[in-house]
Amino acid sequence: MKMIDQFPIVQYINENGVFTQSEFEEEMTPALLQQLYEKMLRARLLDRKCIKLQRQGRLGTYAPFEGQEAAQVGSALALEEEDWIFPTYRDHAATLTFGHSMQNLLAYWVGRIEGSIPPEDKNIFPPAVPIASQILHATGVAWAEKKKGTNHVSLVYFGDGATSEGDFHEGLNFASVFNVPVVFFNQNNGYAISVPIEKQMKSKTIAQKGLAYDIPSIRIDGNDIAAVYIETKKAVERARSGEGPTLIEAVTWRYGAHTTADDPTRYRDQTESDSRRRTTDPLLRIETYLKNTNVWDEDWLSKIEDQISEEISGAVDNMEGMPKADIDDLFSHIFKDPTWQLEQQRKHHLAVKGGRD
Amino acid sequence: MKMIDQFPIVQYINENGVFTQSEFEEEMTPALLQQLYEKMLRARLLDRKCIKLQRQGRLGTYAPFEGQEAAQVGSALALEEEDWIFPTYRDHAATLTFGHSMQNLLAYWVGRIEGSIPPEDKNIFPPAVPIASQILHATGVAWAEKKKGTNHVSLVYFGDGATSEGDFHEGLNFASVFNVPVVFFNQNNGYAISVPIEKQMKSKTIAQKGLAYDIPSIRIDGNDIAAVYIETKKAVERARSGEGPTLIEAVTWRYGAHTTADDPTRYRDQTESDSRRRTTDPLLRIETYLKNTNVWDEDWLSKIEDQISEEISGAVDNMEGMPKADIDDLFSHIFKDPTWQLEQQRKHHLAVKGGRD
Amino acid sequence: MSTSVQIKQLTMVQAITDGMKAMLEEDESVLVLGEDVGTNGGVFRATEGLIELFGEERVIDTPLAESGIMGTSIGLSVNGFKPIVEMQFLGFIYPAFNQIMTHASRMRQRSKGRFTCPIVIRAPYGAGVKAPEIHSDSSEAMFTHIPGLKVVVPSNAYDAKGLLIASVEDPDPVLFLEPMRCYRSTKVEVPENKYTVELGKAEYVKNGEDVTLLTWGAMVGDVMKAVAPLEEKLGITCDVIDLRTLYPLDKDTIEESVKKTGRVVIVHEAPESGGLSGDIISVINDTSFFYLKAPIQKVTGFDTPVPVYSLEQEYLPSMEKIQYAVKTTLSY
Amino acid sequence: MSTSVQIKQLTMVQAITDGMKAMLEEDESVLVLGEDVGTNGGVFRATEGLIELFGEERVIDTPLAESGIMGTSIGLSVNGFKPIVEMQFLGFIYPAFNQIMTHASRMRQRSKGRFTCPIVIRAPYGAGVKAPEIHSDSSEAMFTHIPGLKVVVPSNAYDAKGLLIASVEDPDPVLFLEPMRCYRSTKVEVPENKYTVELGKAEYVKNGEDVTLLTWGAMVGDVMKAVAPLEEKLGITCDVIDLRTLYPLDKDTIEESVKKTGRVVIVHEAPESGGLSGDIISVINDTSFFYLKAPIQKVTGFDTPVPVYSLEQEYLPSMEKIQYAVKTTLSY
Ligand SMILES: Cc1ncc(C[n+]2csc(CCOP(=O)(O)OP(=O)(O)O)c2C)c(N)n1
Ligand SMILES: Cc1ncc(C[n+]2csc(CCOP(=O)(O)OP(=O)(O)O)c2C)c(N)n1
Ligand SMILES: [Mg+2]
Ligand SMILES: [Mg+2]
Repeated sequence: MKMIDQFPIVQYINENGVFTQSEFEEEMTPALLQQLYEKMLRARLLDRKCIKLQRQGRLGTYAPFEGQEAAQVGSALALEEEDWIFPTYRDHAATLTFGHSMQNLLAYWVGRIEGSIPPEDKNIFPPAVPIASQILHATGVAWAEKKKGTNHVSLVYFGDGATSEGDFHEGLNFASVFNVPVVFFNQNNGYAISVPIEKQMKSKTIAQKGLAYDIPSIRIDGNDIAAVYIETKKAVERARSGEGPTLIEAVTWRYGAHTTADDPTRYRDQTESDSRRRTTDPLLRIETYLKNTNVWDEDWLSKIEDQISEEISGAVDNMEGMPKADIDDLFSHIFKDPTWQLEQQRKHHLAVKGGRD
Repeated sequence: MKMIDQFPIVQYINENGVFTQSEFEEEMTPALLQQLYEKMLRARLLDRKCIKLQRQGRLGTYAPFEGQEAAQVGSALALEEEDWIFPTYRDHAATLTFGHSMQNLLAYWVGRIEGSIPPEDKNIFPPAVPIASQILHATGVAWAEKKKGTNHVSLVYFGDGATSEGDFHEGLNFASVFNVPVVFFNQNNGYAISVPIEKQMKSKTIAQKGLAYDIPSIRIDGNDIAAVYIETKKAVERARSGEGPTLIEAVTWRYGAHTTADDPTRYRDQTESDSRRRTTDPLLRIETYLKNTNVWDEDWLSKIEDQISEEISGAVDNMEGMPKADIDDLFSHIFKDPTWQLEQQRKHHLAVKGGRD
Repeated sequence: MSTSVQIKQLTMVQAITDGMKAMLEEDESVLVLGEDVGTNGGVFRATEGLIELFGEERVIDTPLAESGIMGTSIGLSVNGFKPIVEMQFLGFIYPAFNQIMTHASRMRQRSKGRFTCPIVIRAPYGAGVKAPEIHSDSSEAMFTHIPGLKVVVPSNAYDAKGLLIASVEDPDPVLFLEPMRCYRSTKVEVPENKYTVELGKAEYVKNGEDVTLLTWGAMVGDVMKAVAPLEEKLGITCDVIDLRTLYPLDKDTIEESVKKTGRVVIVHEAPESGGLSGDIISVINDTSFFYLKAPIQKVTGFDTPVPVYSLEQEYLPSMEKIQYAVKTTLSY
Repeated sequence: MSTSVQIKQLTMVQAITDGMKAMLEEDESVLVLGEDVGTNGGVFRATEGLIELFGEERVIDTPLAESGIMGTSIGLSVNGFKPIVEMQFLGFIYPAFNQIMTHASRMRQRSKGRFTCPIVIRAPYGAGVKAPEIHSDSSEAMFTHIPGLKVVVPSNAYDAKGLLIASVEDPDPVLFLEPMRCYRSTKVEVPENKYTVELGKAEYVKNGEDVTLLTWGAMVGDVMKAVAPLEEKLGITCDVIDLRTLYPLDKDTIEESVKKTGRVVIVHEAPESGGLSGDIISVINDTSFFYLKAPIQKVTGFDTPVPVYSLEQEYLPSMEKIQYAVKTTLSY
């Protein structure tokens, strides 16, 4: 059997808004789907706002995720309070949903350390910038939970490109060998910057890479939040109950540029993004389903849109109102106790600056 | 189907010296098997000599391979003159068979650079010491052959432990993506120093790791030189004809210590080695087959033993008669043209040494 | 047809493209490899247009794996090719560290010259362009400590092309660092033909009598700006030396200038401890100890990672600090 | 029962085992991880007996993957554990370079202390034991250039145990380098109880007036041997200082001694360029410039990889070179 047939894309709600795996329709109540829709919308509107802010020079380079909301929101919601998530630079929908502060999230993109710091009770790692390196951190953190005898798990995000790095391989092997409660959540958006997946790997699926480690893998429609939510829950439960890691390949699409510094028209036909908006969009799918089931409500939509817009402008205001970055942050958190070099450099720095600022 | 059933161990001649894949019996003529036996014996006697020399203080730490002769000799003989091999520190049977100088091979273990330098017309890389790093070199060299339009191939040796390193993963992926003519020849001897394969990976086979890259894989009896020789030839031919990489898992056993600095009784029951000598030994198997087919000849054996012993003592003499290591070698091959630092350091070194030596 | 050399006004990044183009044209064994270097022309457009001209057999989009890129390039280089490898940012070179440190740089020695690795590793580096975190490392000193590797940093478009071509022609591995701040900051005249700027040679950017300033890359411009008012208002004249090659350092030029001025300021953006200033001071100690009139002053980054960009201007050597250092060295 | 401290005669490697044992006993969060550290007790027997005492949940044989070991240890350390990681040889740490350089060392800064990595990375290092090639690297200076990482090197069994315990108790990542040449060269008295030797403090191994010798690790013994005849026959008296911690350097001790003697010899086995001598000279330049009577002398490895062992004695700082350097500094 071909690999691609061994790992069919699991879907719960199809493009026409029809529930195709009816045994889960009960769990995925309209109320829950509305809630998921709202979370996705919140993420999407924030993403769009960030691009606008970047264009206005109010944010630095920004990595948008529009199109990937179902993958991120659905997986983040499958976790419990005390679990851990390990985002990349593109996983704001996930971190936001898991409880990161919107203000801090924005602050990340104006080069503020605060951007990497989650609320006290949220186990959110600083976004990983070097590709795939966080896969090992997630494995280590989950291993620690196992050693402590808790039942908390890690969920780590990474892209299709990340699967080429050695750390992906080492992370999956460690997790497999030590039977660690971690969920490897791959967002296969078909591109690593400009490099299409066909140049990244010859294999037709990412899920099949789990076979190397005897890690159960599944390939899901990453734009179908029902599939994402339920399949991630299953993986999380496997982990939580001591059955070890799972690899999830969520097939999705990033409509826009890799970052605001990138021009996707150089390497792909953007009409594909346009047509995907009309066909496979994760929000549209829920909208269609809710319409099909007569739960969709335009008033509700405009109400939540307003709420979200308000929340976003508040967060932007707060972010922009943050006191200037503190020079002490340069020196104070290198070691618990600064070395003499740091003390001396700090003193010299302030002395030379004098009253300058 | 379980992975272990998907990758059964392919055997041609079984432990009772019976050819089980009769279609290849014609190719594996008694004359050829005698030749293979001789090469294995040559390697084995050299290996034993090295251990003796090490005990006498005439070699430094040495990495023995006894038990792995079929895997190394059979695979090396499957190559053509202009192909490339990439050995580790343990693959002397392979390099010797492929044409490395016995004297230089010995010189490696007295810390001589000459040890890493093959005869002019032999494409043998310096032994890889950092585990798995050579997998990428082999892929790059083979890629170069492909770019040049030749039909030469690379064959790279690595152990079961090496499969855990990121470079293993990156090498297989590059080879797969660029369809490079390289054979990944794994010697699974069940241990990485003291770490048994069950702690190295959860997967029951190494062959299955090829599935991650859509690289055809095969699991063979690494102590059956007929299987090794023919299956490696097939992989080499695949590579040569442009069909890309193959992963071969040759299941074998190292009777002795990891190196002469290692004590295997600390981590495994050495009686397993004893019983394997009587059952799965690669030389014994050919001996039994040749006896079964009435080709075995004790006179021939003692003749080749004598020849080999003589060759080995000659090589040892030559190695021990080598002029002292040249201080110039310290400075002369860092860059094509030494930098001023190297010139200055050399001058200073010789000046301070004065007439000392 | 006249033999006069055609001149173009180019940014540094254009000059680098030009240099690669010249070598790809001249030498069939030259390859360009890296993440996004093909169709996309590189995230900084340094390889723009090359895949169209030379095809995807020579300008190669690789999988996202730095050790893989470096390790296969070692194989390619041993077997007849001259890879120009792009590391997307210097901050992402570390997964390839083992391949550089243990293999590329040692291959010649380990085989007494039988196998060699003529590889150029290009990497954008340095802070000051508001890049996201981890994109602004300045870890050049780690690489100058790798025996068998040369390290080159241009400060302007002319040098960039000439040094790059010299690096490709060099028979040994070269790390070629490209200060992001200089990529598009200015255009200068760059000959259209092929030319080289010799590795291992520093350049006097300006001459003076009182203080020697040693620096490289993006700091060269900063130093020039910083010394201008000192010169105009205070009559302090400076040698400003662009080291250009960080290994091997140009000992002779350093010695010559230090012997003249007796006063030295070293400016770099890497952390002070372990930074290249140590090596430079060491060279001055060896060559010109008795000529020094004052302790050598350093204007460097702190012993901290390059911070996120809200703080990067605090981290980078400032005009004030450079001027302060010049004045300090003159106060003795 | 008396309160007197039990003393044992231990080799350095035994003292290291002892230190790990003490911490494993005291603190449940301490783990030992690495290749062959469990059943085999480590290739140098540094972890001998620990798995029997503490079980395989705390003394862990890992797969053969340095980045994996380091990366998962980052996760373990952020989530409450204190991993003592063994890199089998310093020459095999480079695959973990990215995890050390980008993550372990920056975690505290990137999260303003919210997440921290109290990890000790142990690694045997240095030449002189006829190890196979690539096993003898002395690349400590690369790590002193990683902000957020401390680097420690003991030269004797007593310090080894005390520094190791201090490293485990340190709230930040520490690279703990173990000179292979010292592992079994001698036994010294080591208290059986737990004690610490403070990080960041150098030690006077002997006191003198004429020259300051700065060194660490296996070179300490060599330096002591080299200065003995100078002292006896020529009456040259020396301060011999064992730096012990390479980051942060003990500026005060260096300054104190240099101000007294005015003459300095630095001895290390890493290549000269990029070696720690640069940093040390830089510190002396900053603190004691006007006290120097002669250029600082360096006895170091060459700008070459550590060679195969037939040449390693040529590569290593020799007695003659140390003596030559001492005499040279006195010739001014
Ligand atoms: C080690 C490393 N190499 C290169 C980069 C530069 N880079 C940033 S994102 C990216 C592509 C990542 O692709 P993928 O993993 O598919 O994630 P996506 O951006 O598509 O979400 C690259 C090459 C990096 N951040 N880290
Ligand atoms: C990167 C790296 N890490 C660690 C080592 C130390 N080491 C040498 S051999 C070895 C085990 C290798 O096991 P395997 O790959 O199975 O090969 P084998 O020795 O069994 O032939 C280890 C850990 C090394 N040489 N390189
Ligand atoms: Mg992607
Ligand atoms: Mg093995």
